[in-house]
Amino acid sequence: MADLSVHICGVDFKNPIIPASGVFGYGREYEEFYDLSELGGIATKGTTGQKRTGNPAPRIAETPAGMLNSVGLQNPGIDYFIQNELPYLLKKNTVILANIAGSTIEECAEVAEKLDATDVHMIELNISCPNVKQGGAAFGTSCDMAGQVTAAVRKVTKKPLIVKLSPNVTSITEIAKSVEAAGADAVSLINTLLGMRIDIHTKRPVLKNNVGGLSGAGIFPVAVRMVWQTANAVKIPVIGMGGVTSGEDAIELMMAGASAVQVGMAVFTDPYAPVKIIQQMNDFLEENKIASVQEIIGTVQPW
Amino acid sequence: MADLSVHICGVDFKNPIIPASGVFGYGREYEEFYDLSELGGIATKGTTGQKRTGNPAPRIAETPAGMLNSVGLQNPGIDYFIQNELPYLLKKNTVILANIAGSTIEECAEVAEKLDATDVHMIELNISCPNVKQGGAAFGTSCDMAGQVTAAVRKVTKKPLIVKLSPNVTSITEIAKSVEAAGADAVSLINTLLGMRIDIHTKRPVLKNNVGGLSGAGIFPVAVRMVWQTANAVKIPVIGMGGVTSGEDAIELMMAGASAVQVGMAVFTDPYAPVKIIQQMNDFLEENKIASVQEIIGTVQPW
Amino acid sequence: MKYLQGNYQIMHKQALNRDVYSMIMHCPEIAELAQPGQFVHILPKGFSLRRPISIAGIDRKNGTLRIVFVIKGKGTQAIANLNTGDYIDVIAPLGHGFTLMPEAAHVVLVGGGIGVPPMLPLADYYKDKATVISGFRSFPQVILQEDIEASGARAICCTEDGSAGAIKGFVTTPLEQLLSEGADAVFACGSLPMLKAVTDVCMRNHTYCEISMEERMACGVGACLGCACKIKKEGQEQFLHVCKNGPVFNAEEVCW
Amino acid sequence: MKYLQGNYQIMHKQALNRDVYSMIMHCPEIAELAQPGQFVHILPKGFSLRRPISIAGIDRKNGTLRIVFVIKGKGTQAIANLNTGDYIDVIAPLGHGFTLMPEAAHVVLVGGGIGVPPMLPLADYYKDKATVISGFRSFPQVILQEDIEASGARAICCTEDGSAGAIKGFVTTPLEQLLSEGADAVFACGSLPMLKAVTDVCMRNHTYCEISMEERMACGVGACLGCACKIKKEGQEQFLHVCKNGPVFNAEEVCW
Ligand SMILES: Cc1cc2nc3c(=O)[nH]c(=O)nc-3n(C[C@H](O)[C@H](O)[C@H](O)COP(=O)(O)OP(=O)(O)OC[C@H]3O[C@@H](n4cnc5c(N)ncnc54)[C@H](O)[C@@H]3O)c2cc1C
Ligand SMILES: Cc1cc2nc3c(=O)[nH]c(=O)nc-3n(C[C@H](O)[C@H](O)[C@H](O)COP(=O)(O)OP(=O)(O)OC[C@H]3O[C@@H](n4cnc5c(N)ncnc54)[C@H](O)[C@@H]3O)c2cc1C
Ligand SMILES: Cc1cc2nc3c(=O)[nH]c(=O)nc-3n(C[C@H](O)[C@H](O)[C@H](O)COP(=O)(O)O)c2cc1C
Ligand SMILES: Cc1cc2nc3c(=O)[nH]c(=O)nc-3n(C[C@H](O)[C@H](O)[C@H](O)COP(=O)(O)O)c2cc1C
Ligand code: FES
Ligand code: FES
Repeated sequence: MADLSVHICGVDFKNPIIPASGVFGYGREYEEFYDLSELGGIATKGTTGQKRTGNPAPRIAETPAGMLNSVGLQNPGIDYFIQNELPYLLKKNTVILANIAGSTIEECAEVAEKLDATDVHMIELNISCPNVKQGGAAFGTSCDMAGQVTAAVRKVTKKPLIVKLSPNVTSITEIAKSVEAAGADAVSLINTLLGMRIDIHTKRPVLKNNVGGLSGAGIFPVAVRMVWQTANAVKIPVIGMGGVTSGEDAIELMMAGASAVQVGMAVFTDPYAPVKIIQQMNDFLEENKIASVQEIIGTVQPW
Repeated sequence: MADLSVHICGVDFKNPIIPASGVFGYGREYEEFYDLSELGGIATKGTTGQKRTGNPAPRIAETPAGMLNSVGLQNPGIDYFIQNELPYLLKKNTVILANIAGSTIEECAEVAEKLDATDVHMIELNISCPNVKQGGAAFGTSCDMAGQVTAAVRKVTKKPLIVKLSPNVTSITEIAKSVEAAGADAVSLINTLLGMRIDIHTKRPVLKNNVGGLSGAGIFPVAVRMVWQTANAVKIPVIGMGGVTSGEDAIELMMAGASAVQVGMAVFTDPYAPVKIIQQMNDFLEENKIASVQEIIGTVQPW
Repeated sequence: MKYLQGNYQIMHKQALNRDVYSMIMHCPEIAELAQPGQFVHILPKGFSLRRPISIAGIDRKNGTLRIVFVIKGKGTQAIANLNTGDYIDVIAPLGHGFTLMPEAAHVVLVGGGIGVPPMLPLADYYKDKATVISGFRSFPQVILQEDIEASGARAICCTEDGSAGAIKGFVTTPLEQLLSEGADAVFACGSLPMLKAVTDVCMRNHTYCEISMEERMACGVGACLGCACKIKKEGQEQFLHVCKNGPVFNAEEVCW
Repeated sequence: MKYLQGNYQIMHKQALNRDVYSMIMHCPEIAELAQPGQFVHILPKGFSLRRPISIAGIDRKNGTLRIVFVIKGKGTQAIANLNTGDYIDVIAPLGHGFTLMPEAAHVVLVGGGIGVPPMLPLADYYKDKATVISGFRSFPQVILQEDIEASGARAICCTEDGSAGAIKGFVTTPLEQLLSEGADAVFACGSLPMLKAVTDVCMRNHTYCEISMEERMACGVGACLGCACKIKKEGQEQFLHVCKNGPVFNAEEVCW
């Protein structure tokens, strides 16, 4: 057994694999399949100040080697989360990343402040959800706004703060540097690419929201590139994601510079994907006689 | 037989399908398979002022539902193109789009000026090649630069001028509006997304250029979204591309707002892809009793 | 709720007509748990999203489940290409099924087209206490009438053009008739317009009605919130999820 | 250059060892055109890029081509999963093959590992005027020695560990020996280090040498400029393309 543990912002992960925010709910549904303690961590569904109903359906569209979603930030609100979901999750012996979002800087700060008073391990501030009209995406696509919202959240919490970045930008490294300067302890990337599908028989967009977020294997090369660029641009740790479906993919993202890896829609194809990926990473390390997964982080040798 | 003809910037296309720049060379290799006159048009390999050798190999990497390339702008230079390739192409009874690029505004203008003196039908100015370090991509990711290079080329040619846009931007509509204002007669999109793959056994990027352009079915949803957004933002025609592999895909891009469709890497999977796509478009139109393909352009009904 | 993921062998495959296939798979653990109205979430090979298909038969003795599906796109085409002996990747049983009413004297099951198959497990449960109204476009689409009769339920078949079955027209005609004679409940599956019409008839006749809804799904287990469906509970509209809270909903609570 | 795309039937499939497969496909039009050193560009089902595989046998009489390949990744695995009777999607014959020298008295063919198969059509051409040196890591990797002997050529087999063949060590040892005795030309295919070593030996012995190169490909026909290979012609370095100008190049002109 290779040593799979990683350490990010002072938090110990038993392995680097974390189901990504939005695909895993609060973990309950996947407990039917395996013990949540097998996971390095869990990123919870994005939580906002108040309960939100999300976008109308259809919210899901299939695409080649991927999917679009326009769930939006459907969630029961931070108070409900803290009372009814978090205590349960915190018993699961895995790192909990509370993913948060908001339409305004104030909302993000309010949610973070409430979490600061809990035992949650890390806060993942999503400034990149493309499915919320009132500002969500705007935070993630402007250096200035990204910095401001990060600073506001930083002010109200001592928890390790991960800022989750949007790939729908000209320069992800500029945004990353700006949230680093504003006090982020880590960045996670990539969120979904903005995409669209049209049903040619009805001439209607498949998604009721018209556009949605593209995830899945098809975007993996974009994730590798952005993780590599970002890891070279900032000093804080990078958590990588986007299209990971195998242990090899996870290894590749870590070589590109990720300190841990989130697994998103692969969970839909195979609910066991996260635990299989952990096993496959171990197999790769053993075969290549690498004692600890930490040895591979950022080891890509560019030409 | 449905009427497949389209008309863009005063140029008549017998059908909307055009093999994309860079995948079809100057057409000779595909003449072994079919008559080039079956195609709506041909976009030729990007041509620069002087001969260029391109990037070192490996230049190709496979990705899920797509590929990366880092060919760079390998080409024999504009003079050679005009003397040795163009006359041959112009005999083929199809619309020729001369794709051009350059490291400087002056180079782009010089190449365009030389083409202006030929019988080529259209000029496609690529401001988006991600594989050339000296500026190519910078043109495409800044509104200001995109406008400047478009204006400079506009000044030296009366040929219909298509500007080919990069998807690696925060707002493709801003760039589109800026090249429209600078005198572009049409825009084409999308060029490739910037991506990367790493060989985890050697820890080396698969591409010698480290990063490359992602194309193929995986990026199709991004293409649909950008074509839709751009067609709604500008008054000039939009030529769509990015991951088209079937007649249905081409119909979908046209419903999103494209007046014609380019077919890129699908040609590698199946050299007959462009002619099969033309046939499939015809079949769809006939089955749905649509007399002319022009009737479907931009007909998507957003929710 | 308890469900499993596994690769299960196809024991039997049959084409019911040009586009509709019936398959029986050997999955004893799942058959043990399955309830009428639940569904299986099938991964066609090479795809990244699964396809939800209703359970059309539960045989606990033989440890098998049956599904009946129409080829709609590439995913169902890929499933239809599987043959007896092949393995099929499913997560099941999923969702909240139809309410089983052991005390009921007479229930009406209404299926439209490919909505007929999920009525079979209900017919097997209610037997001669059930009347199954099936509606189809035309003769070539008619399926499963012998299976309904074999369950002991009464079968009423309608076709829009009268080319088959006792009734020319929509399922609502015999439904009105039956409800006027009295029924404890109606259970329905079919197209949205049909479900809406059935709900209207039931509400007018003050008959309890449950309907099976469809929505595009990702996870199938209630985690991704993809399959939202607007439901009115205690006067409040909210997004519930077809895969977990449904697919079967109280017809009165659905916001159309 | 003339080439075709089509789906051709596999007439014969054989495992040469755990990872290496031989397949014979019926494609008369292509067999008619094929030359030693050319390749076929195969589309594994479900992939978007084709895989280049050298032609390992040309049988014009029976209208067949042979390929021999090792399972390297997912694409070659998918091809290896095909069976006799299945169809395989190929574009062929592609590329510029080895120079055929009808006047030559003695040529040496050098294959390393999976570089041995492309030597077979040359052995069939040169027959007893050819000596084929094959190099392998160890006994389990040794392939095609009977085929070489059946062609009439002389077969010299080397293994690095001496576990099989007449020679323990690298192909360059017998090659030095043969060249010192005189040969009109050397044709080689194998790993880059092997090709480099063979080229060095040939240049030192002033023997004309052609080598078959590999590069990652997209189109396979010379259109996309993907498979660049640096070649020095008349003192000038330039990027030529493995799929069109090669895969066979004059060894002296290759820039390593
Ligand atoms: C709870 C439930 C039970 C169902 N039971 C049956 C059944 O018993 N028999 C049967 O034939 N069909 C049933 N369906 C519909 C079936 O899921 C779709 O026909 C199927 O997913 C289409 O997949 P495709 O790849 O062939 O079509 P495509 O149109 O290519 O599918 C593209 C995407 O859209 C989704 N999709 C398309 N249509 C539907 C739909 N109507 N509902 C949900 N997702 C859809 C697909 O799952 C896929 O993700 C059921 C749907 C639901 C939600
Ligand atoms: C002209 C030519 C002739 C060849 N002849 C043979 C032969 O006769 N027998 C044989 O076993 N192999 C041969 N090869 C190598 C063979 O093409 C690769 O082993 C194969 O493409 C690997 O595909 P994969 O999907 O299994 O591996 P993966 O590593 O999963 O492939 C990923 C991508 O890299 C490409 N790739 C990987 N390795 C190579 C390589 N060495 N050369 C070119 N592309 C590569 C693949 O085509 C694919 O696009 C030849 C290569 C060339 C260029
Ligand atoms: C259905 C769905 C819902 C998502 N919801 C959220 C969310 O609430 N907050 C967030 O930060 N990211 C959300 N994401 C984005 C994922 O966390 C992840 O960044 C993205 O899907 C890319 O990873 P993948 O390709 O592995 O899926 C969601 C993704 C999906 C598919
Ligand atoms: C090998 C290769 C070379 C390319 N070269 C050029 C080029 O020279 N100029 C250009 O404008 N686009 C070039 N492109 C981009 C394509 O024209 C097209 O915009 C892109 O591939 C997306 O379409 P696709 O997904 O259908 O391939 C190239 C693409 C590929 C795959
Ligand atoms: S499909 Fe994920 S919640 Fe229903
Ligand atoms: S692979 Fe396209 S030029 Fe060789």
